Amino acid sequence: MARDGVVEARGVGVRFGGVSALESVDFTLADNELRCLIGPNGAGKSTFFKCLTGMLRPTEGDIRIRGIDCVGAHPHQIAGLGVGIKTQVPSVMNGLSVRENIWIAARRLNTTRSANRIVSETLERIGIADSAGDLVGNLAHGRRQLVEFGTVLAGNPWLILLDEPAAGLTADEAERAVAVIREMNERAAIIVVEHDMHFIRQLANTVTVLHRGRILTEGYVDTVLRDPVVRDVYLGKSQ
Amino acid sequence: MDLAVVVVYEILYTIAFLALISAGLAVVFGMMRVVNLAHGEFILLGGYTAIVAHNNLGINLFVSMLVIAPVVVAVFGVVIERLIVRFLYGRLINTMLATWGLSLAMIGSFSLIFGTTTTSVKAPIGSISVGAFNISGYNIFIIASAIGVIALIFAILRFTRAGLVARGAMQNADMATAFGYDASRIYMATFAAGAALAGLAGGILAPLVGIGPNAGSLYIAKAFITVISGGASVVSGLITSSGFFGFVTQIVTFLTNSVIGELGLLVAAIILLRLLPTGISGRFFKNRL
Amino acid sequence: MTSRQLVLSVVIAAIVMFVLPVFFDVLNLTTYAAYALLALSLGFVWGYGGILCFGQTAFYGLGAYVYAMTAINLGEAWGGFFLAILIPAIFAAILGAMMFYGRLSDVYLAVVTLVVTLLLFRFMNTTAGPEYVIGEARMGGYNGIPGFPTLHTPGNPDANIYDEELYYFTFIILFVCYLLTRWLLGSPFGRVLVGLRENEQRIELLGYDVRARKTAAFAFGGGLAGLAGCLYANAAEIVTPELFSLGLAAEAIIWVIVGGTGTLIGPMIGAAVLGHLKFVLGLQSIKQVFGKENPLEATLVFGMILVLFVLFLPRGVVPSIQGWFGRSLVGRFKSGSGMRRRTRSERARNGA
Amino acid sequence: MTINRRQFMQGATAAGAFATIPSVAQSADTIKFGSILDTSGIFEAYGKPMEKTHQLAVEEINAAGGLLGRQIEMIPYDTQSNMALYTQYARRMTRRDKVDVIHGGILSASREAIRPTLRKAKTLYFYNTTYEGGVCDRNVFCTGTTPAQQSAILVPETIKKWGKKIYVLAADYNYGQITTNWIRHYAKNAGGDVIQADFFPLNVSDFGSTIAKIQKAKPDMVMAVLVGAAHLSFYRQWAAAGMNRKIPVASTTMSSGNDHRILTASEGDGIMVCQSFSPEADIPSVKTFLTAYKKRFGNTDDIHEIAASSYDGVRLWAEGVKKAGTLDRMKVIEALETGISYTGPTGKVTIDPKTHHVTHDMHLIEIKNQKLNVIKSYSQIPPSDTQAVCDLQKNPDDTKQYEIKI
Repeated sequence: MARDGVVEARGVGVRFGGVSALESVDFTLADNELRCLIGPNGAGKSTFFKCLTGMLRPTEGDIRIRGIDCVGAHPHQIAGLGVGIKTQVPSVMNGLSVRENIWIAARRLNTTRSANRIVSETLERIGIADSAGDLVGNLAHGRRQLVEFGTVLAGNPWLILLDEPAAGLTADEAERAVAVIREMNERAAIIVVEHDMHFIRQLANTVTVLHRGRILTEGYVDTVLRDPVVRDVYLGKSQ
Repeated sequence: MDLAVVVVYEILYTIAFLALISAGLAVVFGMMRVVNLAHGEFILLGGYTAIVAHNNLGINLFVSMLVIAPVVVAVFGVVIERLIVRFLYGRLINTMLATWGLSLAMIGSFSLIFGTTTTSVKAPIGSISVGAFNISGYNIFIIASAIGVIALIFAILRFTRAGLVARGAMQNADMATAFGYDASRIYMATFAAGAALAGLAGGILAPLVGIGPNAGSLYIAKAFITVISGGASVVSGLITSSGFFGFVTQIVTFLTNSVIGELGLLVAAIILLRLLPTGISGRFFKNRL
Repeated sequence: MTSRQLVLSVVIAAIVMFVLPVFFDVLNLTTYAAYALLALSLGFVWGYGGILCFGQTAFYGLGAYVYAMTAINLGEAWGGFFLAILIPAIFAAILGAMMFYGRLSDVYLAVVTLVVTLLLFRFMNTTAGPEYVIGEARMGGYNGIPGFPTLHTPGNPDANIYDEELYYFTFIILFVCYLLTRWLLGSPFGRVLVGLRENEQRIELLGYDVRARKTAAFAFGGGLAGLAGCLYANAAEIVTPELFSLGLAAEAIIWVIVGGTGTLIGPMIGAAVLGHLKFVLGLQSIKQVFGKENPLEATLVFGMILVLFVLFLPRGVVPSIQGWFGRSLVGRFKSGSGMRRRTRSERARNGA
Repeated sequence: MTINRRQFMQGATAAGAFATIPSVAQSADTIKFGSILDTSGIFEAYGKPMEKTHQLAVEEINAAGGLLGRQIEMIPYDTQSNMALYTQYARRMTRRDKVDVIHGGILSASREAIRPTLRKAKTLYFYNTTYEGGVCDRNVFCTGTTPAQQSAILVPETIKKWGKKIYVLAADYNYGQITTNWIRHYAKNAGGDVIQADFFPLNVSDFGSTIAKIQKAKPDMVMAVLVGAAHLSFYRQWAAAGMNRKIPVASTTMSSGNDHRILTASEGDGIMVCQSFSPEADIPSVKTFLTAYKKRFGNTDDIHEIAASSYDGVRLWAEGVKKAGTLDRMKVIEALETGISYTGPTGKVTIDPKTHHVTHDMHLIEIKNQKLNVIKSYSQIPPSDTQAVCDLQKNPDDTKQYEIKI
């Protein structure tokens, strides 16, 4: 099979009991692409994200990451390919310090020595070096989000999956997050699942709109958001 | 043929026994996600209450068993809920630890008050004959009680306003509060109901097995396994899992002996939890009663 | 751990080891040291691995039985000594793999571990008949196994390690195990393990195989507990099914929670202090002081201690003291995790 | 109450509460008598009266001027029905308290736990309980009854009375296992047959399915070798199923813990036992003993066979010390081996030099109205089961417990 994308999903569907959460989704992500997945609540964004990260096994279809069949793989196996994953709720180790959080991420593929070096670099990159020794549990929400970015970065991934990175961030923090994502995009392909239109506009890139478990449309963010069908989906919350 | 009747009877009795001792724990776990490890001692408290009420105060045995025992244990349950459990809601492991401590403290208190020998009352129902076999008539009463208890739980949860409010509060405490119900009182009432069921089980079982301070561990181990394996749905979990374990235990017991029967129950529990990590009802009766 | 810390802890341990026998009976101290090792194993598995094992006594009892039966068959102690570590560790690995690969967690894990120890308790109680024999060792059912060869100078089965020697030996083993556990926690494996306790999903999303790591940690804890059982067997000179009992399983939990989860030294101190408390409460003399109705019934006291600690000092004694005096000897990953785990289970509940 | 004070001091020093050391001068010239019994926990009903009879015997001896002109000091330990505490306390007694003799142990499990310890420590040991027989150890004297004295009478008598087919229910540890084999043996000799034997761990309290199985097997009688508080439920459930009117029950253990007084009259009536002691027996030495016991402890409600034989044990040991004129262990053993006798609550007991067991008077008893009514008495029955396998005169270094081969 020709490798024409980093992520290659074909006919992915997920059914819970009789309800379809996702139906025959085809999706391709190219090298170094930054793609936003948007859609109203219940559109299937998170379900699709979970399929990509191995947290959920699709009932049908085929998902390949760099050509490797990922259906049924465990999250740690997918992460082990060099995929960085950030979940919706900040998923950090509250009882450990910022440094320790990032060290654990860095140490997986590196020796202790180079892990220590990566930790220092990462702390600088995300601008959180001043609270390196603080317990993550004591940090404000936005800082915790940054720490999680840090753990994702420290693994030096070539593909990054982000679920609602802007949730709960202040305007300043969101800007910072946009900068971090842009920077990460220099080395990695990224999928961002997001709800916040403002944030997506700031990222300004290709978006895929999901609706009722299916792909509604794909295209450049401004074009898509002008599309009346998309506007209906977002504004007409009758469903 | 007679033997087959006796075997079926014993299986039904074992299922009823498991359902009775587990009902209180199932209510508390299913509704509140609290595992009360002092449940075995709650049962004993019911047993002691029934015995004292009947032997020392001369109250009719059925009244002692069916009314006084559950009421006394329910009151005790309220006290415990106010003093200990209410501070620990939402912290499953901490409630388990605290109630385990309570269980030890109750064992110690029982031995101080009642001594370490078993006490008992005489079974109020004689034996009946099935062909060549004599069986204890009291076991029929136990089977009937178990059916009654399950029907009662189901009816209250399904058809009464209190049951509906309770179910609602367990799903979403904030919502219930917003509708003007006091979630804290609902929790207290539910815990008291679980305690009452334990007291009832203790009262009913007192004439059969004899009550001693250390007997609680026998109940809690079985009840714990039954409830956890049953999963979070109170009624369906309770019925399926006591049915399953009662059947396995008794069949193994008749083929070998009662000790291997008990081992059979434990092994079955491990296999079951391995295959269905959220219990029987977590797999088959999700979000039902 | 720096070498200065190492030297310091060796010095402190040596002082404690030589001072204790001045005040306490060495027979009791030997038992308490074995308890402390059991507490250490549970403190590691629970406090650092986040695996609340209600049945740590399963491995403890297994270690004791393996030691006793091997010693009888070999006529000497050291084969049994090593098997008493190895077999419980393998058993824990198998059980752990079953649980962690089956994604059992929290309450279900507690049930399974408790059931396993009860299962062994029941089973060992049924082995009174002559058909239950391995080699020359009768399993003895309720009686247990008395009269097995105890530890001796290697190569000379008649030179028994007795009384005071046994106490020093047990204490040194305990200390070595403590150092080993600390070293493990400081290693990358240990750090990831602590991260795993804090947030299993995050560790998994970073690409670590959570199941394998938990299994390995559980096996390590099982080996420690087995060794504790072996040391206890040598102190008591008998093994009985009581080692698997619900009561002892509860006590082990109490030791750890009183001493403090998330530390290593806390559970050990908890075990020794409460072990001695139990001994004192069981003395005839104490009963006679209070007459026939002894209000200090040991189970009553232990039960109250557990309730009060869960309610008022859920972090345990040692982390609380550390909280008052700031950082101390206890290693860089200690960070009062009793509280923190609570927030985690709260989160788990909210998610459910 | 020197015992209490001394014990308290011990506990206090052990607890590290005070640093004062109890004055040793006074206790140096007393004889130290160690008593190790379960006086709390599930075997409390057995152990408490046994400790009382130890106390009674010691006080009586002291009141009569002591032994060798010295007072006896009793050092009691409560093993809390926990077998692991036996070895722990036994070693305390030998190494710290340095007792001159140890009496006690109730379950065979507890005896087997401490027997090797005491032999190694060269401390004389008296085990005074009814048991399964076969212990052959020169350091140990077993003054309770054995199967040759008990089952050898009970089994043929009940077979004669009720029929040949026996269903045995036994406690699942060495006592139950070995006693069951003896019952098989004596049943065969009497032309009967054990059709089935079921063993129960000591915490089993639900006998429902067992009762159904017994009915299926249709025995002529049930022989209960059940031990402890949980097993008592059997008699209740048996009566609740109305079986006490259909199949008769005999027991080797029934009245040892005064079970017949805990059960109601209708649950216990008709059960047959065989014992060396009955408070209802019309024997002068029994009456004397009961009077003394009542005077000391208020009433005799809790007295039972193994408490009576514990009293005998202390008395026999005292006779041995008197005869030896010293507390030296070997001298006392040799004095006891001359065949010393004592007449007390269980009638005349005589030590058998070859086995260190005791010849007993036995009574066949039927329980009626919570009383042990003697039906028939047997004089001076030897411990022939142990005699058949054990000869300590020939093999003084033997330490085995012999088990009957089936």
